[in-house]
Amino acid sequence: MKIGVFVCHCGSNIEGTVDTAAVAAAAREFPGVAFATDTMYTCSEPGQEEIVNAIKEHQLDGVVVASCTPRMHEQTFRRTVERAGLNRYLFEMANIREHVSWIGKDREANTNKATELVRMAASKLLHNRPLLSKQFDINKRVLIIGGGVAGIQAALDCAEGGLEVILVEKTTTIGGKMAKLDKTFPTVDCSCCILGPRMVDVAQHPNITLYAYSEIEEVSGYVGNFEVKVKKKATYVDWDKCTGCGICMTKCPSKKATDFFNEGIGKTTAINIPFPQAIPKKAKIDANFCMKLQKGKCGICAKVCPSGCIDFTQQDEFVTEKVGAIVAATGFDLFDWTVYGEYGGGRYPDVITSLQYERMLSASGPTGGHIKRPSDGKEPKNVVFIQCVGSRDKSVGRPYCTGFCCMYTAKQAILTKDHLPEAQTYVFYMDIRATGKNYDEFTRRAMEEYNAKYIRGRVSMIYPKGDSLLVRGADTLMGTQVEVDADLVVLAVGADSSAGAAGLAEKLRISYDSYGFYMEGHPKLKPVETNTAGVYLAGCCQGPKDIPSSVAQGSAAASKVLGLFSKDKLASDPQVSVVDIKRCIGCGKCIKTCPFGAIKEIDFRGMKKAEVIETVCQGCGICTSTCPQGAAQLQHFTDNQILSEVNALCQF
Amino acid sequence: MPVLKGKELRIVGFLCNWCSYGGADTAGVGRFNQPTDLRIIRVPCSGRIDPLFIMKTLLNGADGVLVSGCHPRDCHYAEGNFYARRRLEVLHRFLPILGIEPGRFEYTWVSASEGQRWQQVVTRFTEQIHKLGPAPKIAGPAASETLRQMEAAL
Amino acid sequence: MKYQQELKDSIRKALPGLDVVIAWSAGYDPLHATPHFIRREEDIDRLEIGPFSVHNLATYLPGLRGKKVGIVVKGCDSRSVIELLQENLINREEVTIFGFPCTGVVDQTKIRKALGHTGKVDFCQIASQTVVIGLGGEEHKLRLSKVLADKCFSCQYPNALISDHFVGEKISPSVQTEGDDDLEAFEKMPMDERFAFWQKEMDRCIRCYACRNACPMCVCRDHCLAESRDPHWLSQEDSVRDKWMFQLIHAYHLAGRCTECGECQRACPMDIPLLLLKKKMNKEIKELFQYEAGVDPEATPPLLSFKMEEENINEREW
Amino acid sequence: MAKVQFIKSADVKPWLAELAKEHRVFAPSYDGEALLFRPFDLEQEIILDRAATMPPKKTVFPQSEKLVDFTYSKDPENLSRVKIDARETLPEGSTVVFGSRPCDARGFTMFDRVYLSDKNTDIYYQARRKNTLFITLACRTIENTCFCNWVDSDPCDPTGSDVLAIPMNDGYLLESVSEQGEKLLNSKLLADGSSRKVEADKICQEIAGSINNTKDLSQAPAKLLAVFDNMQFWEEVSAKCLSCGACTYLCPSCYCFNITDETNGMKGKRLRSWDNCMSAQFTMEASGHNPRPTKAHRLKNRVGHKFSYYPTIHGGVISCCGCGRCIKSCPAGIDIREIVLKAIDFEPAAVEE
Amino acid sequence: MSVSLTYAYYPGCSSTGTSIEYDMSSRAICAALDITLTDVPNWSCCGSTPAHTVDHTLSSALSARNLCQVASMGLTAAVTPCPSCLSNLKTAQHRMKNDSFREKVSKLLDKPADITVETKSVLQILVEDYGIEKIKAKVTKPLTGLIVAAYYGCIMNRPAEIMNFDDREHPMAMDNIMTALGATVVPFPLKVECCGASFGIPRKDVVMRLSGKLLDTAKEMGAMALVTACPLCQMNLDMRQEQINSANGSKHHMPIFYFTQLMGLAFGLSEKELGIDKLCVNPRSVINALGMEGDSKEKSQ
Repeated sequence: MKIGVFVCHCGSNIEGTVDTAAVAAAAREFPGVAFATDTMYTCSEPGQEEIVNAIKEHQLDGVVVASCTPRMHEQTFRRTVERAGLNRYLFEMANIREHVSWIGKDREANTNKATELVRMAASKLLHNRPLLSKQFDINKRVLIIGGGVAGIQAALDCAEGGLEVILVEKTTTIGGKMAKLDKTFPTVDCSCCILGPRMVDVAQHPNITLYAYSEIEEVSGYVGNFEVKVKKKATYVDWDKCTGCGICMTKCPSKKATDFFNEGIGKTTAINIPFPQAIPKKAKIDANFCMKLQKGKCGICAKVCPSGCIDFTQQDEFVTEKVGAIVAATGFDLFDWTVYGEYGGGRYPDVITSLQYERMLSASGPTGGHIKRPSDGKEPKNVVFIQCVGSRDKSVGRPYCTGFCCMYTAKQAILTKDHLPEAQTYVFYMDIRATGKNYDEFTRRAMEEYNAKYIRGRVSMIYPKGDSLLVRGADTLMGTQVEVDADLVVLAVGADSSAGAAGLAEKLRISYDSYGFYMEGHPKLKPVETNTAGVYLAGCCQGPKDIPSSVAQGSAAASKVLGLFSKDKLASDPQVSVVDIKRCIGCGKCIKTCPFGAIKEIDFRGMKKAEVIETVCQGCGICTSTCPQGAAQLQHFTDNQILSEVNALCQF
Repeated sequence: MPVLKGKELRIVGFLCNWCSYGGADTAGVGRFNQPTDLRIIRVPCSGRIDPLFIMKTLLNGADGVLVSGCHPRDCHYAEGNFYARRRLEVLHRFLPILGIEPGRFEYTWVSASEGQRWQQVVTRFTEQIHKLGPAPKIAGPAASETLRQMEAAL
Repeated sequence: MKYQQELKDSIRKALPGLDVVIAWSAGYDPLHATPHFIRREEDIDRLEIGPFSVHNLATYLPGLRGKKVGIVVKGCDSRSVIELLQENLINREEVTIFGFPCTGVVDQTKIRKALGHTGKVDFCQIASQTVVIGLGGEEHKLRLSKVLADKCFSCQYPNALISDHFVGEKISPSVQTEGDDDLEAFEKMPMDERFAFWQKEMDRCIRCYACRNACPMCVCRDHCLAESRDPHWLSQEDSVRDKWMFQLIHAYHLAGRCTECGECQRACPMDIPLLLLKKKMNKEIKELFQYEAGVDPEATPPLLSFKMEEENINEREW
Repeated sequence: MAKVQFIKSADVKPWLAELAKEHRVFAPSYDGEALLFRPFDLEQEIILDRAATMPPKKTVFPQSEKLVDFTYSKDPENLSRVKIDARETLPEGSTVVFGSRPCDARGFTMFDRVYLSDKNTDIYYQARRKNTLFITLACRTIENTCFCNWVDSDPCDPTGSDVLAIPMNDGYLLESVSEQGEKLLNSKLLADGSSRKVEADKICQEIAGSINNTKDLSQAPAKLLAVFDNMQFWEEVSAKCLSCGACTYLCPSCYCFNITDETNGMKGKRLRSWDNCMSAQFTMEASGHNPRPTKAHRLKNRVGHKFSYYPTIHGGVISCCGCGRCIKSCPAGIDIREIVLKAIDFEPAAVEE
Repeated sequence: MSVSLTYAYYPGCSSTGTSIEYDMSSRAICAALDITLTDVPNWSCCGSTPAHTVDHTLSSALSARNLCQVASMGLTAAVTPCPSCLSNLKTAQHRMKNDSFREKVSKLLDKPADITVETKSVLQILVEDYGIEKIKAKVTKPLTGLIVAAYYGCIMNRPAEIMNFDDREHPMAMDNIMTALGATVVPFPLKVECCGASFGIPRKDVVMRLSGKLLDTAKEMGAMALVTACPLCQMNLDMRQEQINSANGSKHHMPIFYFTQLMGLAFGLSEKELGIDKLCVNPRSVINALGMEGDSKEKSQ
């Protein structure tokens, strides 16, 4: 093999602490190396041209680039060598930036280390073989998990693009958090009025199949050919017959059911449609509160239902859908703020969350749009908003900024004044983060036109004092302690990853950060992809974000899916395992350990042998490390390839 | 290729591509200074790391071997690190019978976001290996070695 | 051996339906037995079982797939049969298992050590707990317990765990503790001495691979990594590194599969204490996974499975 | 006329120490539980009353030896132009093996006919062979596995040795066999032994009388050829074979080898290492085809080669020296004598009436 | 199943003086509950106020000395009534997790510092090891009608990662005990606020303000008495109550009990052995209201 080695300066990123010329000079002495040089920016257009030219001029049949991490540019350079007529797998990278120049300052040690990394790469390359991918068919249907605004946007865009969409929503209605909001910032227009029509579009779109009150049970397969098992949870109402008339709700005698949609502000009936604009507008029985299901007595809803759709015997149902791509848009949940003992830990009824306040502000909410104290129903005079509850707070394990609380707090301060012109609002804040279009202007308006008193500091304690609550905090600008008598305290509670996010991630085989937010493929360049091909992200499941960003990401995910499906066939990754049929003794250990069921037993001239199903194999290599005689070999990471790296490093 | 005399020991890392290699990248992006001894071999998954690679590396004279994969339940391939955990734990407990300090081999889990953790792991492991010093080396080919010694004596 | 005749009768009855029955017969001198392949009626008479029936005959089973094979097993051998069944390397319906209660087998190395050498043994009589050996005209008396294999002292399975025909009365596991625990003693040695120990021991390895070929669980046989170039794990050099590495490959590939039958060490013409490595591996496997190989044909070896939460693996403090 | 000297038992080690000043000296001593020819060491006990686990084969034919060192070097002007510099690594220095048995020493004569023939000379073998001297000890104890008398030898056979030592009650009578051997017998520790020659001859006769009955193997070459195609015969005799290499590697007359190259970076070496015909790889062809696919084929080759094919082309000399190690060390207790006799006695089933 | 609980008992300096009633009542109720307290032999200061502000190593060494004493008793757990002592013992243990720090301490002690002993407060063993249910079962004279506010002070639960007991902002341990005794517990929002602590000497005004607020709030919440678990808190609220009244113009007459005293009363122990007479603000009216007329001996006094 004739290897070309290109050692990148990356401007001064590498050259600053690595003598790249010395690395290239040392590389010339390595086996197989026929050409070695250092270049300023290997990934740039001229840098890539240099590789192409060198391949042609020196008849190179393998290339090593020593530069940044392969997670950054491996694909780039593979395409480069392909342009020059080489197979893309006859290429190796040595990571001398992230793993060398950026983490050490000793130029001698760095140069030595970089040289060894190049030596390892070249040694491995000597064992590389050209690999060719196979083509396979795609199932051009997409599964979208989560019917919040991001999922709705992704579903509509995909459906408009002509794809069949399966939309799975955990609760009985789509709309997500946005449907619960009264108004949106910074335009203060009605949340439900802008979201409602999109929800109706989902219901009516011929390309969209909606499974509400359903969850993902199991995911198997691979990009282009996923198989998804969906659990349709029992609602005890036959939705094919339910017309959403709501008569059952008016007659249901069990009126103490938890009102999830209204965030527990008020109660609802055991059989219930969460809100008038719900999509689908279907009733569901909350089994925990239904007298019939709990005690076997009642059944009034069944008697009054004009379409006879009540079915107390209904069971969970499973459907299997075949799709080619999956978009996760599972949103967020509010942080459990009751860990803040100093704010009463949930003991004071007049300390509520921002989302509860939204429901209170909403004309369709439980108070009919009137601001009333939960404790006594009185209108509050002094309303205190506390920001960063469960955001930017290491002590509760949430060091990140949720990002949208500053804005909705300003909005709520404004709305408070709209509802109760006599009221005085106070906002305890750490910093104002208003970085969107028209955002800062909006917070200014809250302060200047709506006279919200912004106090920079955290609240250390809330405690009841007579009829009201005493809010004690610091005013860090004044350098004093402040105490405010509050009638109502609204906590701007930060966003947490959605409950169950981790479980779903495991099913989807995607990774998540320590808070449960899904990891994107690359923080800059692959914001909606995941590291699992064919699985994309939209909305807050990837990290807290406001409505426009969620919508944008929904569209972005849809465009990724449409792009993926624009081809008729996909190429399989040839980095799969291959069984050497001569060496295989048919013991089946690989079959037993493969997480993907990608290895099957075959009969070869009367002998049992293992065979890899290329399109199912994901290239993890567990079979290779399991096979005792080394018959199963993961291509591009064979025993000999890894051993050659070991030997390049350690043979004293 | 020799280690930098007096400065470095030979430490080899086997890292899964998805989490730990990314974590090492993240450490690089964060400019988290680390000792320079470690040489990283990238593999797709910790499940790909046959414990025999580690034995081979140690027998070839490495002073330390560090393996890192995704945190349990976070494996890109769902189960790879679960297999790895069992196999590597067995190896870790087996090494002392060979007269190899178990501390010359450690395995851990570092995610792609844990740059700082990676820095700590590398620093701590490198310190641990330096504390242990160079690994005992196996003498060369047996018979010929004996002969060579005898020739030298003659 | 008490039940020898009963066993012969049992085999005689079954032989017509079998291609071959593997047992033992007398070996080249009074101190040795040898595997005995019974194909014809007249072969049965030469069958002998007793303290020299050391060979684990299960080793031959995978090579005889497709044939109807009878096999006589000691308790320990039966664990290898179970392990092979578990790994689908033999078919249960092709194998007829003859079990008998085993009271222990001798360790030739121990006899040799006790007598200096055993080149010219004229006769050997074993009566209850005494072994009388005639050597070059002289008579030597040895306590049986001094020459029994180590594995027999701690044997928990003296009766075949699986059998189609069992002759004689089942006996209970021995509770003797006379065998010395070499592993425990070894683990008290300082690290550098252990390292030096293996260098010295492995130095005399001649790479004959008797250890591997005698091992019933070394099922790769002709495709072993030891002689392969792709993958190329070992060179053919006579170096401790390569020879030792092979033993590590062997030990690791047996992790959770080894039944400690000791054939590796017995087969080694250079008397390298190879079983020590396997004992250590088994000890750790047992501690980690409460697993013992060759007991349950339905079990999965621990390294081919996992639990999301491992009870005994503390997440590394790293 | 051969030189005859006598050495007292107590003087053996000092004498070897003297020899060790000029030669590498190997003598049998224990390594673990194995009795091996190990570099002589005054501290180490030398064991002479029993046969060694392994013959001194490695001294002339190492388990693996480096044939060639090679280095690649590149033309700095054109890196794809690579030069290979290869260097033969011939062994140097002389060796004395003390305490080998007549069968051990005689084993090398089987090598000689192959590696030092008129047609071919193996320079590596030659270099060691001519510089390795054997002080061979006649056997006083005949073991159960011994059968040197079957293969035209005896416990006092000096063939292949340089000095023959006859064990006496108080020491050893040392008789030079070769000229080189004679030179070893000049130490002051030795006394003239001619007076004890008669006594020694008597001992030799006694030994010869105590040996097991001999068998006539003259029919073996032809009889083994006769059963060549009888696979059932070979399958039955090889049934218990485990296909390991213990028999061949411990055999003083097995001389097969394999050659492999090992490269690391720009340097490499060519190795010659023992190979054995019991292994499936032995005749494995690059295509994957194996002309000796089963252990029956392979054992047939081992027995056939020693007792039929080799004698056929080497004037009837059986390529087995009767040391019996293959019997003693076989993990499955295969007895090569039994197989040869079985072949000789084999009567093909009558085909016609 | 009943397992007898045995602890090394570390009284702390104040137990021999200002808070002797806390010590007495703690011993009394533990005896009543079959909890064995064995005094740490030859115990010394925990390294509190004087030492821990000037020298961490010295302060820790003082604590470590006592912990070594505990270890030498062959016991694995030590208990102290005083949260300040506990805080010092635990802080020392926390610091000694650092090897080099521990070496320094060991050097001062001339022997290796113990790191195995577990340290807990009396309150903690009662709720965690003994159990509320079992306490409830021991009540013979329920405190029905008594309305109390439970005041924990600022260091009983904090810093949470060192003290590792109950909720750092809203502890309930004493509340639960009081409820179990039959008393009514009012929500007391300032239960972990500072009483002013050692400022009683250099900055009395601070104590007047902070402790005054505690008394004000307790009264406002409807409490008849405050119950505490800390000698210093108790002292500020009880001994200085008149000073607070005169400084703030308030007219509090609020008994400040140790929770152990109330437990003792509910278990039917004598006021004498609980040191009720050692309290500054006379609790007589409150106790009388419970229908407990007090010890006959005391009556005659």
